[in-house]
Amino acid sequence: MRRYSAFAIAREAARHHLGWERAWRSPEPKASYDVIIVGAGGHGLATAYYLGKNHGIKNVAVIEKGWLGGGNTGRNTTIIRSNYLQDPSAAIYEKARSLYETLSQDLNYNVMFSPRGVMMLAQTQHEIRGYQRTAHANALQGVETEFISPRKVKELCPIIELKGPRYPVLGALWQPRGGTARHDAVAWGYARACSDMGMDIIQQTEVTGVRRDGGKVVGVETTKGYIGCSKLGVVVAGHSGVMAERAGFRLPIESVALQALVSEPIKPCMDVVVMANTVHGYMSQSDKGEMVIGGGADGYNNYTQRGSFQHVEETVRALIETFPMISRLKMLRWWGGIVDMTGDRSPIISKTPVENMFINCGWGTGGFKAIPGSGWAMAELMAKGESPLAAEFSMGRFREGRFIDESVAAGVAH
Amino acid sequence: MSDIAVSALAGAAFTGIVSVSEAGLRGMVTLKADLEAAAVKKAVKKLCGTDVPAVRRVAAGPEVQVAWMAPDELLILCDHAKADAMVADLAAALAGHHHLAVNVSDARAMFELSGDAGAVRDVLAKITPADMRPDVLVPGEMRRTRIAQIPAALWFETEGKAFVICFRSVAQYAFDLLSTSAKPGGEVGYF
Amino acid sequence: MLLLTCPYCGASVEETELTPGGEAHLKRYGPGSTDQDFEAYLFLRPNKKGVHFERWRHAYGCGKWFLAARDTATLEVFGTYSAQTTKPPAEIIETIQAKHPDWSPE
Amino acid sequence: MTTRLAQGGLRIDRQKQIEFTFNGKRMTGFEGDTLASALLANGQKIVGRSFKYHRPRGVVTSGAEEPNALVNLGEKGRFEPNQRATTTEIFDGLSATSQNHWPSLDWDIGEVNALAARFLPAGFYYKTFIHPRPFWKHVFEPFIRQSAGLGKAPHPEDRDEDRYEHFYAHVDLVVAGAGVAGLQAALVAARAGLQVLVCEQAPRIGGRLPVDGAEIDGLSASDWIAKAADELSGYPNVELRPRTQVSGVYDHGYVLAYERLADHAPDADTPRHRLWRIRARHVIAATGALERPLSFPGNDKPGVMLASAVRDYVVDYGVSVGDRTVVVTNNDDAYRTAIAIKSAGLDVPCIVDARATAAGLLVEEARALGITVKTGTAIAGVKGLRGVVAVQLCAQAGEGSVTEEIVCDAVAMSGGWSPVVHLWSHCGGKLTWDADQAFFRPDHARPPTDHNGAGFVTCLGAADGALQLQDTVANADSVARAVVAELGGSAADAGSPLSVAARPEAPLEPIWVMPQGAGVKKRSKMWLDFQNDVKVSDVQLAAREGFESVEHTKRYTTLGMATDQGKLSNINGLAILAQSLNENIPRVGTTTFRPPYTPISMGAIAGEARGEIFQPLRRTPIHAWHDDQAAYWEPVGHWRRPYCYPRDGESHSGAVTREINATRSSLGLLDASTLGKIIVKGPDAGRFMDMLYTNMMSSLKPGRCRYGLMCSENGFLIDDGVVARLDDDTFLVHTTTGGADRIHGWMEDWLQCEWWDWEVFTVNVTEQWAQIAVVGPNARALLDKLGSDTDLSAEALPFMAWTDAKIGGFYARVFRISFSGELSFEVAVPASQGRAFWDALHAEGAEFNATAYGTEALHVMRAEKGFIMIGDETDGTVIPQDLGLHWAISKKKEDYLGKRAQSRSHMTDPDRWQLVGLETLDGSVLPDGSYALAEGENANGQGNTQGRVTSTYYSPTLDRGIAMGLVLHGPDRMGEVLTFNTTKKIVKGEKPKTVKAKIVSPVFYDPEGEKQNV
Ligand SMILES: Cc1cc2nc3c(=O)[nH]c(=O)nc-3n(C[C@H](O)[C@H](O)[C@H](O)COP(=O)(O)OP(=O)(O)OC[C@H]3O[C@@H](n4cnc5c(N)ncnc54)[C@H](O)[C@@H]3O)c2cc1C
Ligand SMILES: NC(=O)c1ccc[n+]([C@@H]2O[C@H](COP(=O)([O-])OP(=O)(O)OC[C@H]3O[C@@H](n4cnc5c(N)ncnc54)[C@H](O)[C@@H]3O)[C@@H](O)[C@H]2O)c1
Ligand SMILES: Cc1cc2nc3c(=O)[nH]c(=O)nc-3n(C[C@H](O)[C@H](O)[C@H](O)COP(=O)(O)O)c2cc1C
Ligand SMILES: [Zn+2]
Repeated sequence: MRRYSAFAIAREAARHHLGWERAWRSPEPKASYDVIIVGAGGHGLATAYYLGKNHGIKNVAVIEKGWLGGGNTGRNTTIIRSNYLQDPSAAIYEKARSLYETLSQDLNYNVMFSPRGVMMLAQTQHEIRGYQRTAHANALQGVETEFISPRKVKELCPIIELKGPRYPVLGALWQPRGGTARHDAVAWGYARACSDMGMDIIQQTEVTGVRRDGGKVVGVETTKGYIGCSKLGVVVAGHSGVMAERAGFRLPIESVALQALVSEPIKPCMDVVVMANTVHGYMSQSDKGEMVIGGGADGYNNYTQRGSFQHVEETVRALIETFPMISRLKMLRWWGGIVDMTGDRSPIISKTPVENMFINCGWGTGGFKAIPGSGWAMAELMAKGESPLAAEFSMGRFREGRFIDESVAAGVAH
Repeated sequence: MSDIAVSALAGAAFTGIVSVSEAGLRGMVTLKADLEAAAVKKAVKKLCGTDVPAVRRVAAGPEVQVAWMAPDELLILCDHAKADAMVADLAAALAGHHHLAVNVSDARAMFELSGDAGAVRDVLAKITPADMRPDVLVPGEMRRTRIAQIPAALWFETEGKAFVICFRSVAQYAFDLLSTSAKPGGEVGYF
Repeated sequence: MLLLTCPYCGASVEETELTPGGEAHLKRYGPGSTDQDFEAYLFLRPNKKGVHFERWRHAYGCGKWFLAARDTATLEVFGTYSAQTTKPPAEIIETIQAKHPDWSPE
Repeated sequence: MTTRLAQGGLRIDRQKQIEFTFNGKRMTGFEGDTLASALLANGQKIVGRSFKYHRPRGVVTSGAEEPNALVNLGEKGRFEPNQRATTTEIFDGLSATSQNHWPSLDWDIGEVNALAARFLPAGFYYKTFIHPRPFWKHVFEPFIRQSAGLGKAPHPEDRDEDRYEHFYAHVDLVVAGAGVAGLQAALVAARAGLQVLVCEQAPRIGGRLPVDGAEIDGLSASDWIAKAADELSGYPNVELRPRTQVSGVYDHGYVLAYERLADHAPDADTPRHRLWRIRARHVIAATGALERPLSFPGNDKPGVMLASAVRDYVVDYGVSVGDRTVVVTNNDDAYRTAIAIKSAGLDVPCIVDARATAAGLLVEEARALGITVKTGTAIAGVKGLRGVVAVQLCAQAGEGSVTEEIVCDAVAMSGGWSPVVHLWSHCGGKLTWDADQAFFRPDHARPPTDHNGAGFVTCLGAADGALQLQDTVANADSVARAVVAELGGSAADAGSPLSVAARPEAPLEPIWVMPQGAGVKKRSKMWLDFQNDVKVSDVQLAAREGFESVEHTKRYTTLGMATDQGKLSNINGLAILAQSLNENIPRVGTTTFRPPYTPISMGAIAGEARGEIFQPLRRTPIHAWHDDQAAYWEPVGHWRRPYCYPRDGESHSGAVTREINATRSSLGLLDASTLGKIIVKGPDAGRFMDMLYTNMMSSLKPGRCRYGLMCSENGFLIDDGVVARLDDDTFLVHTTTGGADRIHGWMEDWLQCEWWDWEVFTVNVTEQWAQIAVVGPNARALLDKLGSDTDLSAEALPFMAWTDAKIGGFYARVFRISFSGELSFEVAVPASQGRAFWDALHAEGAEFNATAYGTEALHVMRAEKGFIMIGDETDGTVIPQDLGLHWAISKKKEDYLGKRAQSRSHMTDPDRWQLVGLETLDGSVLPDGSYALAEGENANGQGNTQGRVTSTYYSPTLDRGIAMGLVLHGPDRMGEVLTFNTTKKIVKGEKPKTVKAKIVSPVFYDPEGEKQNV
């Protein structure tokens, strides 16, 4: 792989950029692989990447029914933070966040990780207590976070209306090294690196079945025919239920639409990410200038990538209350994604009832931030059969009643 | 001591595209029972002077109105001072018959909208997803729905005269909402 | 934005007047049931891409729960019916099969 | 030079002059002008700067598809960035400034980007700015952000001065677009008696017809339109709304339309925007077609415009875009522009027609007017920096060697037309590629489907690919009849088809690059996306690098992601992509069409919900009194409860302390009206209550109260409260403030969906009652003083009993329950008398120093007493067993909601943390939510813990900090001292600060209950 750099660009400029090579190959599938990953979203590609990088497993295919990165990875509001309450969550999200810090260098691809800071506004006494609890937990979890005063909030984000009137801002939980990244670039950077390791990324190919032999996975049926494998990792987010059915089991997951929207681009006016959970809205500004806004999830099962208007209405209403200056901005585009919601709203990284078949799903509304950590843990689980980061996220927890509930500290999952 | 009883907004009023006014205290009794049961039909007839209304209808007796709320629920509208008596009478009339009758007068607020027939529908259509077409929500039919962010029951007594019932705690919100919706300059001229 | 007909009011109402209630026809498992059955009852869902039976409450209306048969891939609604049933009624099944001949209830 | 012509201009009223400013410069226009036409009339050629290279940009279209002419509009509370000049009607006092440049529109530093363009190809930023690491955040990103973005951000402290509203409409048919097709469709539907809502985004109906002209039913274009409008206005079943854009089509026939009421008249006292939320049985998209640019080198220079736009400016606005305009085209329609220009007395040096031959009536007419037509010809380059001064011609077939140079100051280009299929596609309608006419049109076999599984959107007229007027009209008429028939209207009454006299046109020839053989140098000067600066070479680069999916290309190059959403650029772009991949266009496909059709204001989306009515605020009957006392509010759900009542100069904690001391020493009053109250009645009520609560409720005697716990089916505590048995088959359930509606819904859920054969009715009577807690040693004294018709003595009404009573003349229900540990009566009176009763209590209570207390005093007092609080001790992960509430969990019942769940391995785990009391050794107050440290770290390197604080307060009664918490094996470790962390922020190298606390009983005050039982 020819490395990217300013010099490379200068060199190419001289020949009108005719010399750039493909970012990733698009090969025909081989008869079989050591490992097949289903789903070329961030989590699937990261899993493949760390299988190769950390465990030397490179005879890997990543099979994608559409275009790589076109799932939720390609349609999320890119908030990255790790100040979660529960130990297992904080561990994997912080692992991910710290990997993001150096991801551009690791991948030689600028994923534009921007640790501009994330704040979650406290607008009720209950939220204050919840966030102070989180802050205490984070201190022990090694996550840098802090409960800040309204004054500091206004300093960091001048466009906020502190006085409410309905819900005055009483403080905020602030993670200075949280931020955003260029979502597409994360998928592309991993894909390029995987391809460079000799892995096959096979797009426009749907996995339609899981072939088993005595409870053991031996390969997958696809729209391009049968492909063998000794281990299978299913990382298909919203379609996890569909894939589980094809493998003969059920998951504690329901797929619903989650929406987002962007305003027309304007000059920089917001340097941090703000989440206002009392009124249900969050916003940040992309490098291109749009205000990136996340809406709520629908309450009904849906595979259409279109959501219901009232969630957008509620979100925009909430954000105008929080950031009155957006009232005269315009919504440019509005879309949805299919998110995989588990029974406790926490992810699953787990073995499955089918031997040698692993699943990574349930990231729901908040898995973009987890991509590197999740890939790291999933790869370790698939390579070694266990991973400390993944241990608590096994499917078994639902049977034992051992939940990982993040909603408790007035937190949301994004 | 109903003399010291006050409604949520003490009759607040606003006039814009249409006039909006809080209708003051109104007696309201929720009756839950099997509406098919003869005993219930009889009791309603006797105490309200009207038959059990058909689905979504409001039946008007001499002093009392009876609104269909659900397959097993009626709302009886009467004089505020007579609500407790109404409950007692129902209890007596339905003794031994499974039912629940309770005074909910003070849990509610009621508003009257009056003015040009079309304008009243316009004002409501700004805040409710319910179909306000005159041939759909005909006078005498009650629609339980939402106005903006709160539950409400709407019905037209006649064209140009509508009532809105909501919970007492949000009476101020409902009033502000209706007034905003009726604010001059916001004429729609659709209905 | 979904539009469903409440079988009790007979009114066709929009999603914002309803609250969704998840999978329909779940069999409750109480004390004495196995861990498997209990887990399945509380958590494991078919989560079908296609025909789906679900619960809705006419929360802003008559307050009644009702059930709907809906296609989660097209959002087509095959019908709504009483919540006091343990399985989809025959006419609903017919309607579905008219559209999807190869479909059959589990 | 662009200028106003001496006469002409269908839309403008030359009698009505209007003054406005652009970049501070005073200009004038006429009523009917758009800001774009007025700017052109004032000779303003450059109106903005492009996004990436900051290239000078001029007006390129005359409508919603405009990518270039975006301005900052208005000031202060009326300021708005990125306003499209081509759809902004001017009004007196309008002030606009151009965007995305520094220091000025004409001299923009950012233009260096243009010089460096060669080093800034698509996606360059992914390939660089990688080292050194901190530079991205601190150097590169700020720079990129500054040069990106378009309009100015509104000032943080400015507040929108306008109001907005919604409107719900239910109709048979929505017709989007009132061009000839839409009007004809509306007429057909109206005559057939359907309820029709016609939405036209423009201020004027008629679409392209008035400008293009034609004879319909023997009438001139304008006359026919007037006649149609007149007939429509006669139908009660038809509503026609100008300035109303159908902005999105959604599932189940949901349609959003965006009505701009006041943008053109800001001083009118009307809402600025009205968002229509429509339920339609069917949607007709008569949205027309949009003209495409041609990709020739320099096609982005100010002065290069769409041919239809040039025509519109001349005919509609009487504006000339240049004295000498070269028309370049691959189709006949553009000849109309040449003819229009010529007829306006302006010069057309030549028509550059890429087609090998040009014949047909329009061509003849142009030639007859003396216009030279150069066929097989292309534009090889455009001369001029800030505007066109000449074009260089070449053979379309070749690589672009210049054959001649033509002096001109404007270029009118037409690459053909694309039907506006957005509304068809929003909800999943599929498209098919029409190779002859070179555009995507609706695939009638695959429409978007509604709740019945039936197609519910139909495109007609140009939107259906019927471009030439006679086809447009025929298509509109027949398709409309079919739709009407489907909707049950009678096509018989639909009136007779229209007769059109129009001139047939020769087919166009698809031209994607001009000249066909252009080398990379030229291709890097051919603009596809004028706003985002995406060029032919960029799309080809994306293809080369493997971004083969059109969705990848879009995201890699940002093609079509600008504020115009690629209305001009997408088709050209994907044609180029297809070429580079040797794919055919339909296989490459389009990107996803998403609403809104054009951007809509956030204000309109929020509608009326701002300020006071942002959200409902629930008020108790006593709310106003709290307000008068300047209560410090605490939001609880949509309620607002007094947290405390600070007096002048009093701190919140000071107030809380005073309230507690007054209550414990004499008398406190609490407005507890928000507590949930639900009546549960019926033969099976007892049985039902036993399922709802963990403890036995069926055994409760009428007249008595019992505290109970509710769990979710998943085992976790969800609510608690006191149950009173009213009579044999009636219970009154008290829930938490937040719980009332939730728990009532929960009850109905079980009754309707699981135990529907049980005879139980429930009613939520929360708001029927004002409930007031009369608390403290003098509580009974006060009630006695008010006078009660019922004996309230300890004997007659012992702790945990209730009775009806008449107190001070108020009909009341009195509960002997206590959440504070004091002698306490909770008295419920009808809400309508709540305020009066509250006032009476204060009046009579004065001698006892009756003191109103708020939620914080309530919380402290319950904590002193060791009572748990839902939301503090519980957080959704806590089961009653964790809280030492075994006494409230019936062993006798074989079932209750949550029982099965509580037998799962993790819930019976003896290592679950248990509730205890905590006392710091130094008397200080433990920090909220702090954790008890344990030895070592877990597998992920996180510090181990053995417990946490669930609630913690300063107790005025004990004058020290008290707390409750969940601790590993807590109850067995009384007296043990734990270490809690007090730092909420980790500082590298620093070890967390801590405080020591002893494990004690959670009951800090009056453990024997001597005070409450008196
Ligand atoms: C609107 C929205 C906003 C969000 N905001 C945030 C945020 O701010 N921060 C955050 O951290 N997270 C956020 N999320 C969540 C985040 O986007 C997801 O958790 C994350 O992207 C999931 O990545 P993934 O790789 O698991 O799934 P995806 O990116 O969806 O990848 C799954 C892939 O599997 C493919 N696939 C499915 N079935 C098959 C099959 N049978 N065969 C082959 N391929 C198949 C799909 O095509 C898809 O490409 C948001 C999500 C949405 C929708
Ligand atoms: N000869 C050609 O090559 C050619 C090409 C294109 C168009 N035309 C001419 O264009 C006309 C086509 O007639 P038509 O009625 O189909 O299209 P039209 O362009 O005349 O009218 C479409 C109307 O829809 C409105 N509109 C578009 N999107 C909208 C939305 N989302 N909401 C509300 N309004 C919206 C537009 O403002 C316009 O008024 C004919 O006069 C035809 O001759 C000719
Ligand atoms: C962070 C972020 C920023 C975006 N910014 C833009 C934008 O500036 N312009 C645009 O047209 N779309 C923007 N989009 C939306 C995408 O165009 C697209 O709608 C989204 O990725 C979903 O894909 P789909 O609409 O093709 O289904 C953005 C999306 C994300 C996640
Ligand atoms: Zn109903």
